Amino acid sequence: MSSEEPYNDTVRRHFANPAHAGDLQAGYPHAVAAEVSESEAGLRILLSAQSDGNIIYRLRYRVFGCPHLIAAAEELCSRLEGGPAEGLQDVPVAQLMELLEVPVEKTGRLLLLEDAANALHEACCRLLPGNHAGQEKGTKLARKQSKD
Amino acid sequence: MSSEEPYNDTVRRHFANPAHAGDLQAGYPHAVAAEVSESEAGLRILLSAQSDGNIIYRLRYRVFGCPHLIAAAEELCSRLEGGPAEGLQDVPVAQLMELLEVPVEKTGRLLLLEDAANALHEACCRLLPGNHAGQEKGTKLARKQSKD
Amino acid sequence: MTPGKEIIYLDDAATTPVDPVVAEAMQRCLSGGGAFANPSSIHIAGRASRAQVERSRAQVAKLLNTAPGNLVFTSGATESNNLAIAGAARFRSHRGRHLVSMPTEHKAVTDCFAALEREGFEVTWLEPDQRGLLPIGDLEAAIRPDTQLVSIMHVNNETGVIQDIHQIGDACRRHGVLFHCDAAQSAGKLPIDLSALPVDLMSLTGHKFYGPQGIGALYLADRPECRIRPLFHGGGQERRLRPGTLPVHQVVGLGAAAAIAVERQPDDLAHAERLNARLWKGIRDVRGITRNGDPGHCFPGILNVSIDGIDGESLMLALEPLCVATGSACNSQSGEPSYVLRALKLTDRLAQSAIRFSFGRFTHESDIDAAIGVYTGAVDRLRSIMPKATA
Amino acid sequence: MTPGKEIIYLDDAATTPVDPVVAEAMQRCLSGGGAFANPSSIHIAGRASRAQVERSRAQVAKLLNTAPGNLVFTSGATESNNLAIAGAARFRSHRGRHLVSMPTEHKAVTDCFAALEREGFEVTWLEPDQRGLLPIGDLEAAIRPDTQLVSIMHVNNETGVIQDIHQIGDACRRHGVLFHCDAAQSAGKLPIDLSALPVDLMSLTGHKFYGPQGIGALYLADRPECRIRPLFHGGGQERRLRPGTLPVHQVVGLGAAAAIAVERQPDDLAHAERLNARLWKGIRDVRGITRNGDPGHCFPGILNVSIDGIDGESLMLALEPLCVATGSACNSQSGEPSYVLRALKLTDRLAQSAIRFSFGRFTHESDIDAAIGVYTGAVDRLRSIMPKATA
Ligand SMILES: Cc1ncc(COP(=O)(O)O)c(C=O)c1O
Ligand SMILES: Cc1ncc(COP(=O)(O)O)c(C=O)c1O
Repeated sequence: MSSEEPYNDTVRRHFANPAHAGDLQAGYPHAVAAEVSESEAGLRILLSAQSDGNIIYRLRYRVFGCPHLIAAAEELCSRLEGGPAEGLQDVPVAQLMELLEVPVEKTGRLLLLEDAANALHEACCRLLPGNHAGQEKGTKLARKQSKD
Repeated sequence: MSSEEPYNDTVRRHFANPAHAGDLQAGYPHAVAAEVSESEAGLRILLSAQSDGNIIYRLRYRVFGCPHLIAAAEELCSRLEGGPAEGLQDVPVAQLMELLEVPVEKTGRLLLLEDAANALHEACCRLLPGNHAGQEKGTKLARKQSKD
Repeated sequence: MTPGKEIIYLDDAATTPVDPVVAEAMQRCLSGGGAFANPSSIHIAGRASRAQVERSRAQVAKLLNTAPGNLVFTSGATESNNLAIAGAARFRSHRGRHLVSMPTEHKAVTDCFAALEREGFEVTWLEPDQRGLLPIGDLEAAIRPDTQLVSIMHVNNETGVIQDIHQIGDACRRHGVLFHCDAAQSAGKLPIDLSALPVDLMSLTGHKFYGPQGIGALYLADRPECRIRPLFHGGGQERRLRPGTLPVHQVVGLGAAAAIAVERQPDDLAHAERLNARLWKGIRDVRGITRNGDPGHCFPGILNVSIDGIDGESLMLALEPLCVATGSACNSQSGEPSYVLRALKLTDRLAQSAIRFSFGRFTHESDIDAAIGVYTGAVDRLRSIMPKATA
Repeated sequence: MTPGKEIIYLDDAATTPVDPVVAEAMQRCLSGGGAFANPSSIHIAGRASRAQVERSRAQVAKLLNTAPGNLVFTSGATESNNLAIAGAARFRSHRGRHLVSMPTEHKAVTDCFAALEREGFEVTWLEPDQRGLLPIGDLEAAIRPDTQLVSIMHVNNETGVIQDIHQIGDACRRHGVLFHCDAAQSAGKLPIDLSALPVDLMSLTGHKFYGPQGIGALYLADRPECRIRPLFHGGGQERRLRPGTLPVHQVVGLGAAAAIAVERQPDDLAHAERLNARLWKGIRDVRGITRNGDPGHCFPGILNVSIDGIDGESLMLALEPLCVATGSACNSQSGEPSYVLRALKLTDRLAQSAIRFSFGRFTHESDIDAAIGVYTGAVDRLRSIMPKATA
């Protein structure tokens, strides 16, 4: 791959086949969602999950943003789906940057993804037995706005 | 001919075939000669003729100079040979400039040729019956130095 | 290039393919026995090269209906623009240091003016109206007693907007101000008659009309006012305005491209009109699409569109193997929303989604049809990835 | 070209024929499916062009044993020289305005310095010794606290004299002064190892080593001192030092020429030495001939000779169809005796008769033999036309 290529093969593969793009909103039982946005570049990330608060059974994203951000969301979702909800608290930003060869000036975009994951984690926690919220309605949406 | 060509066909023809190059000095009866030179570009023109003072039977040149000057000398000699000696007084400088497409900055060179012809004419005149000089010796050499 | 993907090239405004006839003329120079000698050499081979150079100059002159002696060869429009603008400004600086241009010019113009500002010149930047056109009254109002030069492009490289350079030139002449026109996008593609146009300096470049990259020309009207300072020095080539060994194959390529353009310009233009209509018909129903630049005042070889709520960078990747531009090719690595589009009052959000389709002599209708398919498909695909409310 | 006359080309120092391998690489870019896209475009085709450009940069870097990032593409050595000299002088003008060079440099250097003198810089012109070499003591003596730049060429274009650029560079480094070297006549022909040479800026041009005309490069050492001001502005190409669409076929041609030179340079040099010896053997007995430039310090691809008492202009015509130069090809239209030869203490009369034979990779021994015949014949013929005492 020449250094002139703006996207490496992993980014291209995820972008061409965004298997986890979608959402699990209205109609899905045990679904939670979190959305973050950034106004300058107009970025938006919506993460949604089916979870019992401990395990993320299914994890989906929707992204308005560049190919690196889409690929990062895809990579994250495919890694965390089926695993413990705590994974959402530990987004491996540096590792994703390296894997996807994200230009440093886009670091903020991956931090936004981290924010979304953290927000989704909070929403998941509310699904735990001790937390009664979110049991009645299909989806809980956490919203966050960033400026970075 | 493209305007990029520095020499036109006549110049090239005369330069390639300088039929009148040579001299008629020592050994030729009724020979006279005139030489002019210019020190800056190192130009030299030597004209020599066999003449009775009225008719120029043979006319020769030697030139140290550029192709335009050589061609002008050739053209002049071929025109005047066989004609009256007065022709040497009437060098058609403007006509030669035009015929040979001589660049204006070389005008001085053709004027030098004119000087040589005039000097040769004077030498020819001395061959006339009234003028006893030049009958004994084969050649009379008129020298002139110019700076133009 | 990604193997297995056949590209669809709709980026003629960035650079056109080289006409095969041009390539062949160049190849003749480059191959054994061709005119390869230095055209400054006085020997036979040099004179043969010189004759080729002057033949090419006459071909370019014919394209613009001017005399060959009014043209100076350069390395392209970037250099021509700088030579004209900085050259005229510096030559005339003792008379005044005020200059006029527009922010929607190519970077080779705006950056040159910016450098002149650092040298102590003052530049008035005139905004276009919403159609992209220069309001002529604004120009007249901007010209002052110390104004020396106005520089306005002919066809905008991002939107295709065509300025009325005749009217602009008239205004400049009325006020005794030099007028430079960057015709990089129009030369060889729109009719230009310099014997009738009140233009003092005009830039063009070979690679925008099927000639080679790296060769262009600057026209200088045969008026005493049109004297300029060179950008660099050495050798006496090109009236001392542009020294350096003349690249014979490049000049020959430019001349050949001009000669072909003389013949084909009307047909090429009609072809571009047909392609433009076909493309717009194929994409105009995409939800949220808008056309940038007033179609009534645009060169038809360029179609610039935006879609509300689509990320431009992702769109570019989704469009592969379709080769188009986001904003100007010359800005395309900066990633910033196009200044030209913002000057047309587009929001940043719309501007960043802009795609410039551009096409010409060698574009087939099948390329347009393929592009329509790829573009509409890519928009759909991106919308399926985006949060619903955005799109 | 005069029909029917087969030219004998011995003017490689003016421009070399293009290597067929170079021409082919260029043709691939220019023909359908080649890398023709704008290397600044971010689409697939643009990236393919960019990859070619960077491959070429690496090829040129390898030729000079430096890093690709230290090279900027230009339109040739005239531009490289001006970019280096004016660029460095202007960038550093707040530190000092004194510059050093030689009158025997190429016009692209001397004219650039002359323009800087008009801008208020002061230039010390160092004379060569009788061999054409810069006395290093004179250089050291000329450097002052306010000296910013020294520019000395590697191989002289008229005589082939090779300066000791290692020694000159060492002196410059010792005094903390930038050193620019015009290597137009040596790059690709003599070994140059920039990893070992104390050179800050070096100019080269494709058409002197079997590459295309109209493309060159400037090397800038990776040192904080080597910052320069561009000659013109627009677009971000070439680290903003040289804007404008990169001409892909030209860059590819330059790269190919460099790659070939890496392989062939030693053989080419040995070949030139053989041709030089053969030519000199064939003409050295001509009455009044002298060799200009110390053979012990000359690039063998150039042989410059004078004959006392022969008119240079007539000699050039008499030599047709032999293509050689009188003085520098770049001076050849001025008709003035070469400054370079006068600096070697030749009289005007000797200088004006000078003929530069130059040759290289594509010169055959039969070309040399033919040239010997034409040259000796022409001298004889002119002598038969001249007044006897002159010759
Ligand atoms: C309007 C305009 N001006 C100038 C240029 C610069 O031309 P070049 O790349 O030939 O220097 C371009 C294209 O790049 C252009 O579109
Ligand atoms: C020593 C030297 N420097 C600079 C140049 C100028 O090179 P270019 O013609 O590529 O601008 C030449 C040849 O023309 C040269 O011989």
